[in-house]
Amino acid sequence: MLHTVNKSPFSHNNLESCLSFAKEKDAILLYEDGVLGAQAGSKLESIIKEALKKHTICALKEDLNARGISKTVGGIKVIGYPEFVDLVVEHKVVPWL
Amino acid sequence: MLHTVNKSPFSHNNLESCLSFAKEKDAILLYEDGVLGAQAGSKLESIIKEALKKHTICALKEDLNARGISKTVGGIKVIGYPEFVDLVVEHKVVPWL
Amino acid sequence: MKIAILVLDGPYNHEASDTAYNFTKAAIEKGHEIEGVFFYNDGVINAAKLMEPPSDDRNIAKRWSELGGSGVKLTVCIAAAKRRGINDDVVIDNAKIAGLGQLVEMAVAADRLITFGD
Amino acid sequence: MKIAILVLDGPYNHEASDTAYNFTKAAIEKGHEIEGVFFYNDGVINAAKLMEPPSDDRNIAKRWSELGGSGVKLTVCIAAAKRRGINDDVVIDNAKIAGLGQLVEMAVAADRLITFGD
Amino acid sequence: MEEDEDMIQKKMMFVMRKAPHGSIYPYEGLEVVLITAAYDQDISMLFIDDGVYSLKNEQNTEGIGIKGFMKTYFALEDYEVEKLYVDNQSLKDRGLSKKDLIDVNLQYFNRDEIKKLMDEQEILFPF
Amino acid sequence: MEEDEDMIQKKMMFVMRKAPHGSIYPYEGLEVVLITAAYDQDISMLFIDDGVYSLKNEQNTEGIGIKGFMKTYFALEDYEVEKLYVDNQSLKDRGLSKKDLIDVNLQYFNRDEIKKLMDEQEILFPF
Repeated sequence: MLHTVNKSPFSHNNLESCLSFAKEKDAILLYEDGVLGAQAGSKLESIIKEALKKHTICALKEDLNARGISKTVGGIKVIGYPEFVDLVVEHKVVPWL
Repeated sequence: MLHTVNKSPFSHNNLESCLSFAKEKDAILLYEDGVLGAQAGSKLESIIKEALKKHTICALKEDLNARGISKTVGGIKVIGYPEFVDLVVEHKVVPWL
Repeated sequence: MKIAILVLDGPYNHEASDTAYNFTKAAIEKGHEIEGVFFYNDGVINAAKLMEPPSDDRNIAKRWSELGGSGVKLTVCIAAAKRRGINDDVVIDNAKIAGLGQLVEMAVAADRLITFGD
Repeated sequence: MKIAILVLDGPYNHEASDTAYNFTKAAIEKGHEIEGVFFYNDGVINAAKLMEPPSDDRNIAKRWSELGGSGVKLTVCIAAAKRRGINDDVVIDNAKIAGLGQLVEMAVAADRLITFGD
Repeated sequence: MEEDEDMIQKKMMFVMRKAPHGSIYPYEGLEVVLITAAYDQDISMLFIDDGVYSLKNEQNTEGIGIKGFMKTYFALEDYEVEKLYVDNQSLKDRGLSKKDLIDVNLQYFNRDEIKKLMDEQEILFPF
Repeated sequence: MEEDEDMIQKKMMFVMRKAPHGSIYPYEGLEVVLITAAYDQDISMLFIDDGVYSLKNEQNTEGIGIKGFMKTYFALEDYEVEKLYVDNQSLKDRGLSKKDLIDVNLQYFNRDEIKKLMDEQEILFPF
């Protein structure tokens, strides 16, 4: 399954909730304000690193660029819209809005 | 000052943020989904109790009733719209939306 | 006391519009003067005249319009309204579409400003 | 693959509408078939024809309408639209106001459904 | 609305995670559930996070002037919507227990069971 | 817009706590700041929580098709909007530091100082 997270993990519990309901091997996509969670060195970095042991985590390049985020947590896969489409083709989607 | 909080503290960081920026003696009003934080026995009860030592915390009766919340944390003042108006008359307002 | 109300969110989707309305009514009942209600951001959709909610539900546009008819000044931000498809053809009676300057004037003239939104 | 898109949030206020549009375009470019785009909740405001954003900004209504013109089926939920003041007089070309049943039919017919919103 | 006897039946889950009344999502989500039921789909509703408050008993929305929709939950059985799943942890976090919820047929699950239920679905709608 | 020489001047603070682009609040908030400046008010902008991302350097919104508004911050001085306050802790929580922000005149404060600044205001606008 693909879990899509569009809210900032600093202001909303969406990512936290997603991580507690996602099963091992599920993929997670951070997009819109959700990409703020991908920033390296934040107070959430350890949670993201822990999550990377169980999940593929992707972050949408276009949204990262819009917010000026260039340093992402190591292990996060930066993808574009075409790969976002591929993820949806490959997985059923659980949106965390 | 009066801080108004309208988001659920379980899903948003508004209350947490409000508490970290409110100065001692400031009043806090929980309304709309913000009243979910007033429920007794939740995982946030200790945070609310701690906050009550420094702040007057009110919760809007109409919103509590709408959500079926009758057991509120001891010390929270349950008020109606007329008292909400009084609070605004007495204080400058900082909305945490 | 003169109270100004700023509404940043649309009708129905969030409770903000209801709270703003209930608060405004309560303030009037307490004898306060409403300096104005300013609709900004998605708040402009509160003034969409074509709104037709189910008959057993509140009609938010109509409710605001009636409040305007009773003498409360309702202002809809023109820039925000244009983005959301609200213009003079579809705006409720008793509300005026105008510039953001009206918000500043309202804020300066009032003793208090309170914002409702999402 | 047949992909269905559900849009739950309005234009401009949140990025959801932009993401839905960008995703839909990307899916088409990848050769997938869009089973339909369904606008529900505040999403119905995407179809407000009277929208006039600043000239240097994207026109979200126009953009969806053009996508509809290129053959993508756009459906606006009638109940949600009525609440927000969207009716046949002000809906964009190439979109149809219809019942929620269309959403179910779209979901059943598609291989995937993805929801964008706030 | 039309019903198609030959329509494919899919497993659809409505993930209710927002609080009622503060936003219209839980209400408009329920509207989708009712329509979907008329199309004879395999429906379940999952209540997690603040979504559990949709099932809170003794809701009275009169004071806020918003129409309540608690009664609809009692009618769901007539629509053959019978899979109502509640996340135990979400209840506990909010200081709620089974006795705080309305008297309809609810099934309570832990996270691991819910992960499995979600995984079995073909479509998940977020409300 | 009209300017009134005799208009009362009030202390108005714009509390920017939402992330840019994900919602229009930081953009439409900035529009209010510009208008308010034309009315010669005593304006300050406070960047807290995700609001600090409005000041992030190297934003490029081309890929999402949304008009960026970073350049407006460089023009604020011309509007005599000169009190731009940043919360140190919000930056730190997000893994950001001063060098990650645009090159405009920003003042950095700790929470206790910000509490005092907020308290001095007559009107606080949330965006």
